[in-house]
Parts: sequence; structure tokens; C-alpha cells
Amino acid sequence: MRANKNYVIFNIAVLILMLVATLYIYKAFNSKAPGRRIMSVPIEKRVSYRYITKSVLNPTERRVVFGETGYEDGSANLVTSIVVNYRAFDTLLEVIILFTATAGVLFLMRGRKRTGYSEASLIVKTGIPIINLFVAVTGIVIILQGHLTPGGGFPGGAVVASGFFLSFLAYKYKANKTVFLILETIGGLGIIIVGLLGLFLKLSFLENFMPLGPIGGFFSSGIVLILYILIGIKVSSEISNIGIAFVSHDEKEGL
Amino acid sequence: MIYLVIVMTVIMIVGSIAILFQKTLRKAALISGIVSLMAAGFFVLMKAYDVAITEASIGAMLTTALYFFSIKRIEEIEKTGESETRDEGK
Amino acid sequence: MKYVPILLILPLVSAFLAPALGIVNKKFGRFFNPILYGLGIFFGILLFINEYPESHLIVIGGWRPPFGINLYISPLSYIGIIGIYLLAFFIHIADIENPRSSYYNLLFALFVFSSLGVVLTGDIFNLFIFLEIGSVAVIALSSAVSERAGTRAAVKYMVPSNLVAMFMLIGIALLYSSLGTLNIAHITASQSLNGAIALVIGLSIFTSLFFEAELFPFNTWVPDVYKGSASTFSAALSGIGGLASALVLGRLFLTMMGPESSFKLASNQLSSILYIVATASILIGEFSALKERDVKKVLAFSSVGQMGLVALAFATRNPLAVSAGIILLVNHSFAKPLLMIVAGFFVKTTNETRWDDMRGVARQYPMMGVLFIIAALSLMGMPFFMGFWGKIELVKSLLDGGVLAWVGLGAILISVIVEGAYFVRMSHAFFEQPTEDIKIAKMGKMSIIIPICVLVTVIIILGIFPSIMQGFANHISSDLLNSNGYINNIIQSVSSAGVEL
Amino acid sequence: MTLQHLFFINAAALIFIGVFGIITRKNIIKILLAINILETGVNLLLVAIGWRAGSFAPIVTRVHSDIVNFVDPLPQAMVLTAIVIAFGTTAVGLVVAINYFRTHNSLETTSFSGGSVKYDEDEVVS
Repeated sequence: MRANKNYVIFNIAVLILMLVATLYIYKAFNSKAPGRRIMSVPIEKRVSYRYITKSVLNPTERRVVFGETGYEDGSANLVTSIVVNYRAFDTLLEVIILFTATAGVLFLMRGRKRTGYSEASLIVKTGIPIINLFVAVTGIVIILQGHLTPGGGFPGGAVVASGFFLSFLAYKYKANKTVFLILETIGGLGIIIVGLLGLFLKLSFLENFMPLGPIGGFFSSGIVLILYILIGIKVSSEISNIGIAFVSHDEKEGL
Repeated sequence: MIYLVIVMTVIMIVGSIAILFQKTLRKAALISGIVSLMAAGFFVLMKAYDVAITEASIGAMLTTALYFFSIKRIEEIEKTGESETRDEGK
Repeated sequence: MKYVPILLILPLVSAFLAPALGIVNKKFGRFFNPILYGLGIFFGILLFINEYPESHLIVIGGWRPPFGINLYISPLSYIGIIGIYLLAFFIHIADIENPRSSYYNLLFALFVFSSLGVVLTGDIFNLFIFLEIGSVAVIALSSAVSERAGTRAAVKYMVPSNLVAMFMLIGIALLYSSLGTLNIAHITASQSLNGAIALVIGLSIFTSLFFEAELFPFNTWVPDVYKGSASTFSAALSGIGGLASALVLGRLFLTMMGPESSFKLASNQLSSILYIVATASILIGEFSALKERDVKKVLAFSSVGQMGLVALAFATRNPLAVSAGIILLVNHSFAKPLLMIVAGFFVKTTNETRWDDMRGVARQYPMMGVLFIIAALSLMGMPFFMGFWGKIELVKSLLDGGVLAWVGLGAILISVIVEGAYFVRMSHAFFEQPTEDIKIAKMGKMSIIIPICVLVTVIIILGIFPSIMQGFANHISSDLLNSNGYINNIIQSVSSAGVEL
Repeated sequence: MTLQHLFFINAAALIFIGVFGIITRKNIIKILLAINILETGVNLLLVAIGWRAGSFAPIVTRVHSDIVNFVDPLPQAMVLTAIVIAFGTTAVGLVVAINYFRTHNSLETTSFSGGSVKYDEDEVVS
């Protein structure tokens, strides 16, 4: 990157412009004119207060107590209850955006062959299967416990996929994408089918149609568990596919 | 607590400036991973544990891995002068 | 009504099936996707016949609007759904002879899905994700055919798209922190924002919409992407993408940032900004098109100018002007794909990219040439074409405006002349007697003729009977400008929501 | 200066550096890294908006039961989405960067480098 004079002048000009813009925005945030300002709404007045008290359908003053039943949503993890229940459509789209990215990566890398390769050491080669076992178990636990503890389909799927990434590093990987592609399809169609079941059995797309349990129990969250398992399958296979597209030595099929 | 936050803030800001002015792409990608990890630490401080797990696994690890894979791939292309064009499956 | 989400997720069925079935059939989706788009047209028309012009709220997940995500069916959505599915169907038919892989069809279906979602959704964060899906699909598709030009186009699209997406997310974050909600209707109904902050939020949301709608400061990607991608995809981008992004610009600018909304203290400034941006887009687009010789780039710049016209119509906030803008938008989104497809066909047959190297090509294919001229006339605003009725209404309503409106008026008049100049020159070159022998490859064209004939029929019918389109446009503009109606339809009982509004 | 101010300052600084990097860098991979910085900044901003001093993580446990004193979970849900979006766009961007290098033999965009990359203008794409 040759630092010629024009480039430096350009950098400084951009810096000055951005400083001016920042100053203006700072003044806007501190203006005393009437009207709502940044952070002027306490959490009790935001929509998310209803998610915290699980009282979207019936406004009550009842608080969420561990181990009790009778709430409109059963997840103990409130973030999960938003991600997979209250705003589940966002999550469907989130899955789709990863799906689009995967499709884009596979589409643009089609028919490419990698040229270089360096052998991994013996320690890496023997160590990685053992590590992968733990990685996979951790990932599956993160997926299954998503409604009780921090985690869920996305980080869990990513952790499972990172195991595959590790094995790409160790072995000269002759990719067999078929399994991942089929898993991807199963995950995607599963999410749509769950959504449509909500539409046909209840009133709206992606509505919960399963019984809820006590807060903190394993089978407490209705469709959240199913959706998170499907998301985990889909996310892990998609991320693995992205990895394969980047490192694979054998890219014969032109998808 | 506040001193910890100040130190982390300084590391993040210095790190992200270093990314922009780093000559080697590999080092830049590595620093980016560190900045992401620091961000995960910030999420823990802000009581966003879900976000912290996701940022650590996706933002810090997988993204950095992808950067390394693609830098490796670019170096391979540079070395072998691979310039074959594909014609199938347009 | 409860089954409307099925209409939205139709393209997803094909998209989710593609990875597995792509192993079996390398070209999966080639015949399956048009069936789904056709079903979409059928359901859309069914919905239209039964429900037009009623507005409906469709809840997703069973949670009522300010808390859950909702879709909103309004006159705008009927036009959006039918228009997008129609364009997707015919553009796919025009593309069907080219050997596209299953992943190309998948990405195209996802692009259609994102455009539909943008038109239907009623939640601003949801809108953000839909826009992102669209831009990822566009990045992948724009470098699908050509290696060099396509990749360059993808880079030009990718960098600003990420930048503006993050600006929009910042805007959403600030909006949430100051109003405590993400639902567009709830945002509209909230207490007024501080003027300066409303301006900052409005601008940061605008960046993303300007980018998608090919408006001035963010239009640098337009010529490269249109040139570098397959002409059918350029057609989809100008038709489907233009339609969806302009409709959502209307929804956010006219309804969410209207004079009765929570943005009322900054509403006038935002209007002025849109005036300036629109005028600049018109002038820059049309003059660049006049200077340009590459046929696809000419159409790209002309697209910038047309979207500028639509934005100018929205900036007035005048019901007549807005309905004129809708007419111009529909005109653009049917005429420009046609021009793109024909231009791509000419490029393919002559193996040249510049229009002055294509002299005489229309003598070989007179029908294509005539259809090209009809669409060009409609875009130029010739009398008895659809563009004419839109432009004349727009000019009439701009006469009542202030200084900025008069400047915009001047820009429109200049643009009509400039547009006429380059379209006439291009058409003339196509029909000219070739000075030297040009090689024109004979190729099958039935799959192209049928779609463009349908598109031209739509343009001609709507041009001869302008009252049809004017009726729709009036419904849409009154729906867009009626903030209170939007709020009442979505949050029926504001007080029972229990959240401070 | 409270802790919240620090969180906001950090987020704003990262956003500033990210935007500056996107506008001024020429190397595509550097631009992608700058985009990642920007995204990290925006995520920090979102979570900071939901944070308040003395609140608990939004998970109902045996200890933290029967309270409403949680941090705001909705921005966290949005950030989860934003991280995944960032990953997707980065992956596609890297593939585009590899393809760009393959076809142009350089990672530099030509904005200001004074024509180190030659484009052949007469490429035919139908």
C-alpha cells in the first residue's frame, strides 16, 4: 500500500469531516429542545418490559417465578423467549440470511480447486478427534439448554461447526458436502413446517402450539426447543459448508 | 470495576486503530479476533451472556478463522499464479 | 386472511429444497421456481379480488403488534405483491433458456422473498433484516455471470451496502432507546422526538433506503452492477428491487416520518433533504446517461433518474403528487426490465456493449426494436403512455410548492429533454442501416418475446386507460399519507396496550 | 463519568474508527475488517442501550426469581441477529475478495491508487 500524498490528504479530509459530523451528532444528543431524547425511556416503559413479565396477552402485575406454571411463554432465559417466541420471525429471517450467505459462498466458489497444502503435525492429527468429541458435546448441550441457560441454536450450531473447522485444519479434506446439504434442507423445511403447524393448528404463523411447563424445566418452552434444535442443525451444517468452500481441495461438482 | 472497563476500552480502541494501519493482513485479522474477544468481555460486563457466547464463538472464532482461510487461499493463488476461469454452470 | 404468510414464504419452499435437490438435479428450480411465482400471482390476484382496498393486520407468532411482529396488508401491498410476483415470473421465463445452476435460482428466489418482505412487514428491525437478505443475495448474484466485471460490481455493491446497513442499525438503536419500541405504527404513534435527534435518526435510516432505491449519494454501485450482472438479473434489480425499495421509502418517509408522527419536529427538514437528493439524482442520472455509450450503463443511469422522479414526488407530501409518483414507479418497474432484457438480447446477438456499435441490430429483430421503443417512449413520458400521466400530474402539483419544488420542476423539464435525446439516439442507432457488415448471431427468442410482450401490454393498457392506474395510485397515496389510519389499523386499542405512547 | 458513559464512548469510538476505515482503506480485506469493527461498535451500542446499573442478566433462576430488575433483553436479541448477519456478510465478502484477487491480481480497489489495476472496458456481459 503505497502511501502517496493524495491519499494522506484524503485520509485527513475524511477525518476532519467525520469529526465535524460527530460534533454535530453530539450536540444533537445534548440539545435541550422539547421532545423525546436518547435514553429518555426507562426499561419499564419499553415494550420489552412485557417480555420480562411475560404479560403481552394479559397485562398483569404478576412477576415471573422460578418453577411455576401458567405463563404465556415458558423459557427461563428471557432472551431466548424473545428470539424464538415473541420475535420468532426475526429468527427465521436470521436463519435465512445465513442460508443466503452460504448459498452465495458455495455459488461463487464453485468449480474452484485449491492448489497449496501443508501437512499438519502428528500431535494435531491425533489430538483433534479427541477435542472434537468435547466440542460436539458442548455444542449440543448449548443448543438443548438454550431456553434455560445462555446459549441456543446459533452459538451451539457455531460451536458444533467449529469442530468441523478444526478437522479441516488437520486433514486434507476431501469434502463430502452431501450430508451437510441434506441436513440444511431438513433444518430449513422443518422450521417452515413448524411455522405452518402454528398457522393451521392455531391462528398465526410460528405460533406456539405445544404445552408449556414450569419455568426452568427442560420441557417447559413449547416450540422453542424444537425450533432451537432445527436452527442448530441448520446453522451448524451451513457454517460447515462455508468452511468446506474455503478450505476444500476437491471441488468437482459445480453447484 | 471501572478501571477494568477503562483498560478494556483502551485495548479495544488501540486494537482497532492498529487493524487499520497494520501492514500484514494476518496480524490485522488476529488483532480483529482479539478485539472481538474483548467485545465478548464487554458483553459479559453488561450482563448479556447470550450475546457474549455468540460473539465469542461466531464473531471472535469463526470469523477470524475465515479470514485466515481466505488469506491463505489468496497467498496460494499468488504463489501458483492460478488464474483458471470456470466455464461450467453459469 | 390468516393464510397471507403462505404468500410470503412461497419462494422459501424452493429455496430450502434447493441444497438437497440440487445434488440430484444441477439446475433445480429452473421449472419449479416459475410455478411458485405463478402460484404467487394467482394467490395475489385472489387476495386482490376479495379484499381490495381493505387494510388488514396479520399477526405473526400470536403476539399483538407493538410486542410481536406483524405484516400489514394495504393497497400498497396488493400492488407490491402482484407486481413483484408478476415481474419475477416473467423475468424468470425470459431467463429460462440460459443454463443457470440451482444456486442461482435459489438466490433469485431469496431476492424475490426479501423484496416481498420489505413491502409487507410492519416492524422496523424486521425490515432491516429483509434489506440485508436482499443485499447479500444481490452481492452473490451480481458476480454470477462475469468474472471480472461482476466481481468488481460485487465489491462496489458490498462495501457501501454494509456501511449503510450499519447506519440503519444505529438509527434503529437510537430509535429504540428514545421511544422504546420497534413497531413502525407504534413509533408513528409515540410522543414527538426532539427535532435534532429525529433528524439524526431519520438520516441514518434514510441512508439505507437511498442505497436500495438507487438515489444520489449512494448510487455509485448502479452502473457497475447493471453492467456486470446478467441482463435478466439487472432487469430484476431495476424492476423488483426498485418497486420494493420505493414503496418502503414511501411507507417510512410519508407515514412514519409524516407531519402527524413522532418525527413531526424534523419532518420539514427531512422533506427538504429528500427534495435535494431527488433533484440531484434526476440531474446526475440523466446527464450521465446522455454521456454514456455502454447500453446497459445508459439504462442504469436512466434508472437512477427515474427513481429520483419518484422520490421527488414523495418529497412533496402532496396526495396528487404521491399518486403521480406511484404511477411513475409502476411505469418504471415494468418498462425498465423490458428495456434491460431487450438490451441484453442485443448485446448477446451482436457481441458488442456500446450502442453505437450496434447499428442495425433492430433491422434483424424488428419486433424487439419496436417493443424497445414503446417502453422507451413510456419512460420518456410521451402522451398516451403511462409515464405521461404520471409526469403531467407531478408537474401540476409541483407548481404549488416552494422554492425546492420549483427547482425540482426545472430538473424534471430538463430530464424530459435529455431522456428524449438519448433514447431517440439509441433507437435511431438500432434501426439505422449498418455502415459495415455487423455479425448478428441468429438465436432462439421465443422465451424472451413472450415476457416482454406481456410487459408491453401492461404498459400500453395502463397508458390508454390511465384511470385504472390512477384509481390504484390514489388509494395508495391516501393510505401512505394517512398516519392515523395506519396507527388505528395496527394498534386498534392504543390505550389497552398499556405502554406509554 | 459513569460506567454507562464509558460503554457509550467505547461504542462510539469503534463506530468512528470503523466508518473511517471503510471510507479510507483500499485493501478489500482491510475494508472487511473495518466493517467488522463497525459492527462490533454497533453491537456494543445496542447492548449498552439495554444496560442499567444494578440489574441482573435476563435469566430467571432460583436465585433471581420474582423480580423485574433485569437488563433489557430486546437489544440483546437484536444483537444476536446482528452478529449472525455480520458473519454472513463477512463470509460472502471474503469470497468476493478472493475472486477479486483471482481476476485482478490485487486486493486494492482503484478508488485512489492511481490506476494500478487495469480494467478492460470492453467486457461483454449479456
